[in-house]
Amino acid sequence: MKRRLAIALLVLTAACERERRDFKLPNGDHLTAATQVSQLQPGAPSPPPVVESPFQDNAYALSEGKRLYSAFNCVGCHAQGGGAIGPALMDHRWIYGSRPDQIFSTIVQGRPNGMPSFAGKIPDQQVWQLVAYVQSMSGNVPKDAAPARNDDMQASKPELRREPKPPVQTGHR
Amino acid sequence: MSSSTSPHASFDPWLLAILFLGIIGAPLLWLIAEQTGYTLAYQACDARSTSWVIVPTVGVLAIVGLVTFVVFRGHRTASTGRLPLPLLGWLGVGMAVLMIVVMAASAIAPMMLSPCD
Amino acid sequence: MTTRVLDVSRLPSFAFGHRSILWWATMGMILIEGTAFGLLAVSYIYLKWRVPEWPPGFAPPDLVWGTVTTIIILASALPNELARRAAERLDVPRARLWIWVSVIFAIAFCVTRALEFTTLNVWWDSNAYGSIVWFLLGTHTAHVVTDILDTGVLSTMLLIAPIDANRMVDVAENASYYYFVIASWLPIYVLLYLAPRLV
Amino acid sequence: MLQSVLESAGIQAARVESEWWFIFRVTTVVTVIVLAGLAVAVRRGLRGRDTGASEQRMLRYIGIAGAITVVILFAILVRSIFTSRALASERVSDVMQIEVMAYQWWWSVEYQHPEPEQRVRTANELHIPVGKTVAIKLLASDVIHSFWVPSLAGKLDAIPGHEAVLWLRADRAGVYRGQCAEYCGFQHAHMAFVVIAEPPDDFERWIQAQRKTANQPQSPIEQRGLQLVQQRACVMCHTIRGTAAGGRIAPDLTHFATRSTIAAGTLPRTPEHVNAWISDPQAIKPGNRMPTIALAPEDRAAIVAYLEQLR
Amino acid sequence: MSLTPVVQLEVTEDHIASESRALSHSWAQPRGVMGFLSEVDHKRIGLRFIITALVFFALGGVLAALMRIQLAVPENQFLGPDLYNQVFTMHGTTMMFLFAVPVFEGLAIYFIPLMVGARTIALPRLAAFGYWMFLAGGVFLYVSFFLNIGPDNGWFSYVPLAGPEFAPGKRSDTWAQLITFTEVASLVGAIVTIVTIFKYRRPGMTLDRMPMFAWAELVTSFMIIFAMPAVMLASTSLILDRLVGTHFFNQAQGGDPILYQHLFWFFGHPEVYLIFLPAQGLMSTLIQTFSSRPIVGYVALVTALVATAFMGFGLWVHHMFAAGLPEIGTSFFTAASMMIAIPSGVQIFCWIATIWSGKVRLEVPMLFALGYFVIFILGGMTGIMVASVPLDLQVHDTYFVVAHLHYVLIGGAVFPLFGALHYWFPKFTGRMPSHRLGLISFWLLFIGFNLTFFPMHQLGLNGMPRRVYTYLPGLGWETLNLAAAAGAALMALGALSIVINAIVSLRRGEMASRNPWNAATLEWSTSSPPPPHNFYPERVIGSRDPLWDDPPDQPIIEGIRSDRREVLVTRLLDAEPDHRYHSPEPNVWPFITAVFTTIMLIGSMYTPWAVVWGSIPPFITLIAWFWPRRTDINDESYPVEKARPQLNEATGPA
Repeated sequence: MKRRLAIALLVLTAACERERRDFKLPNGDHLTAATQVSQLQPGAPSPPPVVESPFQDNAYALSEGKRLYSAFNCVGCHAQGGGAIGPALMDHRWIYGSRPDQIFSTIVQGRPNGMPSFAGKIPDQQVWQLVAYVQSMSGNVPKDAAPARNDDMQASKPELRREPKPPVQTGHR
Repeated sequence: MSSSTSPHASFDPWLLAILFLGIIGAPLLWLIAEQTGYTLAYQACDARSTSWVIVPTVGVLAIVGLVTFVVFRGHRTASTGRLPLPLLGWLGVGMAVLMIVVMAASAIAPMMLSPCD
Repeated sequence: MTTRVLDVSRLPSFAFGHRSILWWATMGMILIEGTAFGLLAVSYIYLKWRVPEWPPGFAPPDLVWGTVTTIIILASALPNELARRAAERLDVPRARLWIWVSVIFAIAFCVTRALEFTTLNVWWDSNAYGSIVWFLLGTHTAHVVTDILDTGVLSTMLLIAPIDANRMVDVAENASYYYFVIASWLPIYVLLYLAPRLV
Repeated sequence: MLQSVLESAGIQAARVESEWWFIFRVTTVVTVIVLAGLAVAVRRGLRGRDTGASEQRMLRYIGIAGAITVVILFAILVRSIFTSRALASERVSDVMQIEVMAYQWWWSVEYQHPEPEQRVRTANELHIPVGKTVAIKLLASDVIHSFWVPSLAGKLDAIPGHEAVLWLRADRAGVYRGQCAEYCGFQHAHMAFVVIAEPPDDFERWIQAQRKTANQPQSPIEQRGLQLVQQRACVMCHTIRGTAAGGRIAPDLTHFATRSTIAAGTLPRTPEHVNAWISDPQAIKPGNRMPTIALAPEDRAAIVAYLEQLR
Repeated sequence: MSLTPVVQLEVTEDHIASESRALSHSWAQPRGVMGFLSEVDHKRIGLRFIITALVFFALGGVLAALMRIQLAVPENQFLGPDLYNQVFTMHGTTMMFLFAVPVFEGLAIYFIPLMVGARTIALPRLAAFGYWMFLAGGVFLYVSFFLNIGPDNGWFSYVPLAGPEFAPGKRSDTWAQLITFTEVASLVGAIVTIVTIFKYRRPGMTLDRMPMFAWAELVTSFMIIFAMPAVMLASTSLILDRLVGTHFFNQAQGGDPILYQHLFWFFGHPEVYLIFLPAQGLMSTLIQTFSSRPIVGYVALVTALVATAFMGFGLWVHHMFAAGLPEIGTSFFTAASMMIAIPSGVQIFCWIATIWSGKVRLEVPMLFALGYFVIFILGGMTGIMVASVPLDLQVHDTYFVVAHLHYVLIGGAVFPLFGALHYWFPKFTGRMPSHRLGLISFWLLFIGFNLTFFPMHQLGLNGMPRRVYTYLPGLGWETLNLAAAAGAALMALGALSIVINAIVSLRRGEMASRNPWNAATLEWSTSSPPPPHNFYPERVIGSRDPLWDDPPDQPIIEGIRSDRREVLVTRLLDAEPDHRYHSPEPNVWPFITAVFTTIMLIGSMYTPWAVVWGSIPPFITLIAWFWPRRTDINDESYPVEKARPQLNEATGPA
């Protein structure tokens, strides 16, 4: 009986987390970007810091992320995730790391060959929403929180119907 | 066609049909007239003439008028028939007359308004 | 002291047709689902009427499997009618035979219906046309499947369960629901297959 | 600040107001008569004096009352159709076109003009010349909203995928407040706008001023403000013509200082309110689309100074 | 020689006593938890419907109080926008789907068999299944609400706000699934009511001798049957758009948000009429009893009911006048919306005539009926105002409409309902409700209602839109909203006093006789509360008001077996005896089917595959539900050859 209660509790908390809509989020660069530039380090390689994307299973933040993705014209280079000038975001290949903090630093610092730096231009809270949405484009967020289709032309399957693609660090397109 | 289970004969199907024509037929005719009028409103604007709406409405109004006359005759025989025929008779006449009033009301607006506003 | 008594003990304990309770319950279901199909058809026409070209940029569904399904559905009315007549004569072996035949017919047009889905030339999420076509066909298929399962259970009941007159009434009323499944298919067939080609 | 159906300032609202008073009087009289009849019936019923009344006679009275009801309803119906027809006659074609696009929780306003550079983009405020009919083309960019300024005309829904045109004419100069009337999400309550009806020459002066690009900041604090606006997050969403800010998903701030309210009619535009709004928009309109930006107080003061001089 | 002769027989006292005992035994309800779950006694199912619906009414009332507190002062911080949106949507959804329709269905399931003189309801297991689905839907909605997944897009949940793009998370799906639960419950209730009225009426009760409440429930049930499919399609296509990516309402891919509005309001407007039509039947019942004379204009009242039902289906576009549809098209609906006042007017005139020519006793139910007159007439007048397009464009989606809908729904349905609950309290419980407490609750509700909702007319005209979680100071709305908040407090006290009245009278109310109000309809001819088999001995009906006008020596109906649950099925028009039918025995499978259907429906919110795999358990439990058990077999026709002699009677056209 206890096990069933635990499962039920788990399901309930997941539901609460998915439906949270808090608008008053503190805004500051409290999560420092942790991308390692050099591979050299004394002693054994220290394990990568585990940074949880704060919004990856919050439905409201994911839908905000999807709205900002087109509002800030990310579609201009990444299209609807299939990629154009910019690399594809809905496939399993990642060039600069698929961890939430790595995506965060990619957006904030910008990347060579055209990815602009949005430091100071997009507040952190919205960057984390974009990070969560980018994760959902390759299906790596819980299905019940992922955004559904837009009221626009149907470019690709809505995020909640995409099969999760485990990320592969390829280092090139 | 009296069934042997009960002493009373079953009701005359034709009379029942006429009465139900009033009870159910008249309102259905009104609903159909309303639907066609609503859909043809777009056509009336395109063709710049409200006759697209007036003609079907008045046409169905005439049919309902005919239905009312038939139901009234049926009601006359039903009023002396076995229970519950009198009630069904009055119900048929009441519904048919009310539908005439509603359709007359619906016909006013298309006549007064211009096609496209 | 004696009082007047209306003695009803010699009345039958079952009845067929619109005198039976089950007929009215089935009629209720038919009215509900009939209204649902009517509104679906109106939505189809509403969406069709909004766009100049229908189906918008897609080929209309191929006629092959749709017509085959329609023929089988119409043909399946025969075993159904025979099952109903046998039931009303309380002729159990014949009723059992014809109800199983109608189950087989139903399974047959379920198979052709599956093939029909493959020839729709559109997915449910490509556009509003695809959505309403899949919704219409899907709803009717849901009715076909429930009717097969329902008739299948009834047929196995005739095989292994004790049979009294009420079972025969069930078989007879099941036929009337079956006629609704057939009757509701014809307008859908016209809407899905013929309307895009003719209008 | 007028926002009442019963204080009409435009021809459309005036016709509807007269229709309201007509139906109001008729229905009040009918209600009083029926309730009086009920009161008499209850009194006589309590004493039970008329238990012998013949059913036929009562049915005849009911028939007469029914007939009177039908006549009254027809009268109200015909009067309503007359009003509709009169309103329809106000829909003249070649008038000034204003395109109002409803967003989630604010209104973008664009004065149409054949040459693109003559077009004026502003937000949450409409200036219209007194006495002249204006056609407002209503569009919705996300969900269904409803454009409604009670003192001038009835409401009309802005539905995505549909184009609706609303004709307005203000007969008296004044400031008329309107509000979104179709539930559209968190801040449906604070999605107001203001219609300012002014004499035609004032209107011309206003629209000429709106066509110019943003004027250059003079004092060092205003220049610091302009620099900050172009460096920080404002550029991602707002447009200030003549500067690097070109985002189109938020109100156009080129002539911000000419507007009387901020945040879609929620607060009067004073430096303190603008400062409070920039520091924490979620406190004023929780759930709205403007994020809170980490800004030092003096930077915020510089931005406010710059915005206040955008005449 | 007919099969149902009227003979002179010796009917001794002990024959009646032994038959009653046998009937009580064969109709008894099994004890214990299994007995509770396999309930088929229509009185228990009906009572459960009513009590559960009243609990949801209380919950809806609490939500309304929260809203009024938030709106009492401008820019109030009591509820944030997100919570307020959930609260007002839950208030609307609870009141419309979990209270208004089910409470009248509960009254129908309880009283229609009693009023038409039947021993039970037709298809009792289906009615039990309907109740469990209703209960499951209500619990599902409120658990979701407390998990912050409560719907937040209004009780009609317009697209695209409730669509895939602008309603993240599962809130909108919760609303759509709740519609599935409650529509199954109300459709089942409708079929059950129609079949009972058509086929179970006691011999002698031809159609024109049926009580008015039965007419109202019959007409309402037909409206449910034709209205519910529209909301089935609206909610199903909404949830398909959200979960599977179809494009019914996506204007960029050929869909249209207006299609959703048409589909919803084709159901929406008949829904509000099927809420207050049963109340019109209650009004006729209360006024007839407390004017102690048969209702005046029986035929006119029946015609008015049928007319309101049909015309209810032709008005729905008056909810969409502001959507910019062509004027000529909407003028049809203006005309129909105004003409529907004719049937309501005729009904009011008939009731006034009945009161005029009757001997009126101002009991509490009569007071509630008079409250109906005052409030419903005002609601009807504002209804005519919003029927005119130009005026509706000014007041649509404002507090004027909120005032109108509460006047017609609370005035039109809740006041007659409270009057009827007071009127039938002795029949439910066997004890008389307290007159004094009844008076207190009536006046609290009446004054509180008008204080709450009359100012809203002015608020609407002053430009206050509907569903705003707060408003700015300085627009002249403050005092009116404060008055509404005070009125809401009074109404809460009124509702509380009704609960107190029920609890107090349950324990200390004086014992009720068979017919405490000296009413005319059949439910007052049996004991209060009625025995499991409702009536014995059953007398043939002789007139429209059996307890007043029937001669005492009407023939007794004998011959229906008392050793099993048997009912007499009669013909539709003239209620001539047709055949005897074995009413289904208590069975737990409807409950289990409801449980598995609930699991399937909730699962289908998270993955479409839940519909495929989730439908297997309900199919299996349905087989168990219908599989003939030993007790279900009709021994007069088993084996089938025994039924051969009855065959030609059974298949005759009748």
